[in-house]
Amino acid sequence: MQVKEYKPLIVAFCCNWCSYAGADLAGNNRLNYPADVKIIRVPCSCRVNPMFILRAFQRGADGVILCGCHPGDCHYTSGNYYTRRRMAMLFSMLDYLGIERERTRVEWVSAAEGAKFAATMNEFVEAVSALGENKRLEDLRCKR
Amino acid sequence: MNKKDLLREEIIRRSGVNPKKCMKCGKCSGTCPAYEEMEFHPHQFASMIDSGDIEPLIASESVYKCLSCFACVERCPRGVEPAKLIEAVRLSVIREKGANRMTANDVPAMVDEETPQQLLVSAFRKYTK
Amino acid sequence: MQRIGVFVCWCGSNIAGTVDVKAVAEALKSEPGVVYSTDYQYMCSQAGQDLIVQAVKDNNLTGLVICSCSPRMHEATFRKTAATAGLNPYMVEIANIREQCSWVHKEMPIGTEKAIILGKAAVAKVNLNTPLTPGESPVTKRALVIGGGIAGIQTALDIADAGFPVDIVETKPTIGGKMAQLDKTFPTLDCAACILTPKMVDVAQHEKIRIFSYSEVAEVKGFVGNFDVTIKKKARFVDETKCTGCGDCVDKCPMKKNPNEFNMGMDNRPAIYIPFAQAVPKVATIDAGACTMLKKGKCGLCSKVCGAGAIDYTQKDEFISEKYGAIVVATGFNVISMDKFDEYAYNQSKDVITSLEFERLTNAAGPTAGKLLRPSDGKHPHKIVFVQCVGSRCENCAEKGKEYCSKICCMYTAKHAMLTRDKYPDTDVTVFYIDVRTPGKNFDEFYRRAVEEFGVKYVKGMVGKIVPEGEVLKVQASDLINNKQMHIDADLVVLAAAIEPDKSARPLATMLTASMDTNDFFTEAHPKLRPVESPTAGVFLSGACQGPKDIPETVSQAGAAASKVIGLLCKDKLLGNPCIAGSNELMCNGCSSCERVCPYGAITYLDKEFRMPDRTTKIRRVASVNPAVCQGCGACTVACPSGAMDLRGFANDQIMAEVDAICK
Amino acid sequence: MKMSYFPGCTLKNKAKDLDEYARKSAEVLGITLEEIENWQCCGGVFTTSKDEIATKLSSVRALMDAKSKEQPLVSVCSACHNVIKQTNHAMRNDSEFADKVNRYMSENEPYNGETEVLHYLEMLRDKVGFDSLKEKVVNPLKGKKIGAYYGCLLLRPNSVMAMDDPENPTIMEELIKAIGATPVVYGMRNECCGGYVSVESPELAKKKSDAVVANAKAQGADMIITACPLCRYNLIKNGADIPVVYFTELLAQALGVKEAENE
Repeated sequence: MQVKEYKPLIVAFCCNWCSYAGADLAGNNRLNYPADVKIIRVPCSCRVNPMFILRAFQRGADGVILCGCHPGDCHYTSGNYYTRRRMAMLFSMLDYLGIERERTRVEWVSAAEGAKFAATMNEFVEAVSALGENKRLEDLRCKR
Repeated sequence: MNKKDLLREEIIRRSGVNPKKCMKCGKCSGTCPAYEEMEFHPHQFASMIDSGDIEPLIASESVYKCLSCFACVERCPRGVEPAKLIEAVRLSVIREKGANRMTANDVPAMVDEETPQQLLVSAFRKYTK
Repeated sequence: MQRIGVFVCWCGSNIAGTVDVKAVAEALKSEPGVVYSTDYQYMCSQAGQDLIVQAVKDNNLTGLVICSCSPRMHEATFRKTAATAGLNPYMVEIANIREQCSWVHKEMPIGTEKAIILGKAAVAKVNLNTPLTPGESPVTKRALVIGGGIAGIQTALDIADAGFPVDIVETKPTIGGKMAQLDKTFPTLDCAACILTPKMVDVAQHEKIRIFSYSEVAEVKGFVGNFDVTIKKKARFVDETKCTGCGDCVDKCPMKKNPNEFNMGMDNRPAIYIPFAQAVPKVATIDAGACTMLKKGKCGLCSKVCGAGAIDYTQKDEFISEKYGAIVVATGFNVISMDKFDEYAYNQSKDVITSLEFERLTNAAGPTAGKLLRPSDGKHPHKIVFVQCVGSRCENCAEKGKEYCSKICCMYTAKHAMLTRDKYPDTDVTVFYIDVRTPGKNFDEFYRRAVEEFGVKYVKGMVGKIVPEGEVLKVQASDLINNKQMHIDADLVVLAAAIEPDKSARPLATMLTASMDTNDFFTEAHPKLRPVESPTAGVFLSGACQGPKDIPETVSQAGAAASKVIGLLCKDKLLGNPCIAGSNELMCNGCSSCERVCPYGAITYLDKEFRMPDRTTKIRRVASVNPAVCQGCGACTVACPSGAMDLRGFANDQIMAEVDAICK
Repeated sequence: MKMSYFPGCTLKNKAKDLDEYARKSAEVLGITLEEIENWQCCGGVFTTSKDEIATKLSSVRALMDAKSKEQPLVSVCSACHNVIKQTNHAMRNDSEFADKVNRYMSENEPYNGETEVLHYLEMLRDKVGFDSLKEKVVNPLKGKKIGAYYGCLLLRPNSVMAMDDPENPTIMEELIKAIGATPVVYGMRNECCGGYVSVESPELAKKKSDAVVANAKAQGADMIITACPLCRYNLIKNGADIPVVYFTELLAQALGVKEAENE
């Protein structure tokens, strides 16, 4: 039997103005991070409905990271403050459900922080890999 | 943590004052009524405690000159409360064994016909442990 | 069902080096909706774009997925390509397989696998794309400037010079603001009136500018390009169109003992008054609280002496409605109250004054005709102490002072000290400072001149207590450099009081849905890149309402605000961003959650009539998004508990489809 | 109306007048001051140090006593008032301190600063009202120019004492007006008299006291009133050449309870 190396599945939501640009900068500078990270572009981190994160877990994602502008730098002035509050609530709910705290994360990455983006992704993938597969929230009916 | 840092921590904890908030404007020393009698002045207490340079303060008579009138506390634009720092240093001194500034034997010399009890009580609280 | 074309770009070897582009094109062929898939060396080149246009025509494509570089790079390019091919530009999605794939991964199999997944996500999204059209709204080609100080004056002149009509609303009887009260201006020492009053005259004579003096903004409705504003013209009991400003009424008025606001209350004015000689408009105003005719119906002298018949005791507040395309806030600042700083004895002695009062004392048009005399006894002061940072940089005294640096005090104090020493060399001048902050062109040189050439004594330290005793002010202060306490018997003490935004700013901000910081300064749309715009579209900021500023800074910001306004008013129509929120009225339960989180005030609630299944009608309260105001952040979509609110271009089902595609 | 009353050590000894006139005047104004039983000395100064518990317990006992009677706690002496109010503030706002104290006291019900602490002057202003006080004045002190001397204990720290504007207080000036005299505002009225340092360095205390008296006189006062026995002692001992009296004495005089005493 062939043992397949475990590769976590990571969904990253990035706001268009800071973090998505930060991810682009990481690319421009050829800063490597694992291919397990797949980025979804949203206008603002506050566009991310906690439902999207739950959906990702349900569909088998092992980790979800949400990146936005630094507090005070939001393109829409206050969007990331909403994000911070909403995610604090979601995290406590995930905690309650027994989903490891390390599987979800909010990070502030500016358009100038390509290096931070890459470092954050490396670190996050490592942390999620250490936890192994997400089985608690995965809906096996969705598995193909 | 070395002894110097420990003392600094102790003073900060006891006084409840964060000397880092000081912006070095000198208003405390501008308002202090006991300034002329003090070797180290209120703004120096804030600055020296912050840098951990506390031994000279302990060795100084300045801690006994503070009137605890709280003018510096009231007027500090940054809420640093220098009088509380001075009190914390004074307690470091008088809490040492045998370091009471005043004893009951000193009382008769201090009292006159009109001396209010309040004076003796306050002085004892300030100068003895 | 969409007919999707997938176009995989090599970007030379940039993508093709670590991604097997042919394999990607091949893999995406079998995705739902994909009817055509190809790869090409440079998709953004003319040849590449032609290839796309041709493919759309040949295959009747309805949606495009471009697997290429970042959408931040070429999304606009490919949207134009789509438009050329006759598609809606918003039927294009980009899969970023360069910056976020080929450039960050080294091995071909890994890069290829990820590129395919990113492509699948884009395909899944395009399947749900709908054509979007940006909304259009007309622009009313008129601007409103709120506040008639130097900031408002400059903005109004610049806008009017570009040919657009401008209205200035000023709450005082005259425009001119704080600058009109100043004597000289740093660092060049030209007289404020000499440079300001010509501008005031320009405003008065400009055919494109209307001045609503003694007026306030009462109501603001509408949005960028289409503001409906109600202006309250307060009754001044003088007909502006008749008054010639001759001043006969002012001379005859018997009620002479009212504190003169223009001179900071240091002398008196009659109940009917013209604030100062160069006032614009030069029209008298009756102070209703002081006039016996208005209070008791007795007197009427001003009416009798007025040759123009301009006095009208029956005048009422008047409300004027006008439409504007843009609004500029220029409400300025005031000095804070010194009531809570009585260690400096401001309330105990007339000889402790603020710097603004000092300006009036040295101004030739002021209460002492420019002679520096003590307010208490009219004697010439020989020892003057200046205290800096009074109420500025206060951390623990929110109810007393301000946490910020007021920015202008260091320079005007240096100016006051220098001018005093220049005019009265026998005067001893001491300035107590915490820091001297002089970042500005020729500012530090100016301060050093005050010290080195004019002999102003600068002491690093702070005044702790001032005690008036007899004729002198006993000043007790610290000298930190010499480590001593100073005792000065001063004749006059000048306090550099902190400045704060005008009190009218907060209610105005509420009317405009413009945001403010905790100090009531207006917030800019971006602190670096959009410093003269408010986050609320169509509202611009000029002068000290946005933060403490000196005159040169205020004038440059005023000009910048004007250029932004001109840029807006030049347009006949505003094209919006089509990726905005929209509410499904059938699902909306009228809870207001979205309204509360919207940073732009773009959401309002309407009572709308709905037909029910049983053929009755019912009125329900539903959310309505103003497309001209919404910026498309999506905060409302998450706040909405019923899922009625969605964001076009980033819809719930589109993002979920991407999530699903990635997690497959 | 009944209120709990904490006289303090000095009022029972050197400042008996302060005590007596205070009680009698209060009676005239419809307030009975009930002395706390077995009160203990406040300690004279409030130790700001966070690790001092024992020195604050006497105040806590008095405060608890007043709480059990559901009465405000009134004191006249500035020092007592300062210590009690600061202790009460700490009991209310410093949970760590309150917790330690409550464990030590081991009463059934913990004390968390519920008692209202009033200085006699605050009682006059907020419970009696200077207007109604004025109506009770039978012997207005016309023509007297009086400088109110606040010192430091009455006003500072304002975040705790919250009695008046600490830099421009008016409460004693209002009292002076109410009893028919003319208040003299002078800058030194909220500066220190030298306090307890008069045992450590009498010269310093003399300088401070002299400056206060000189300033009051220069601004036109022919009399100084105070609420603090130590202030009064320092001013007089250092040679004040105008009368320095307790405010309650003048109050009693104006209300006619002092004369009755003399006759």
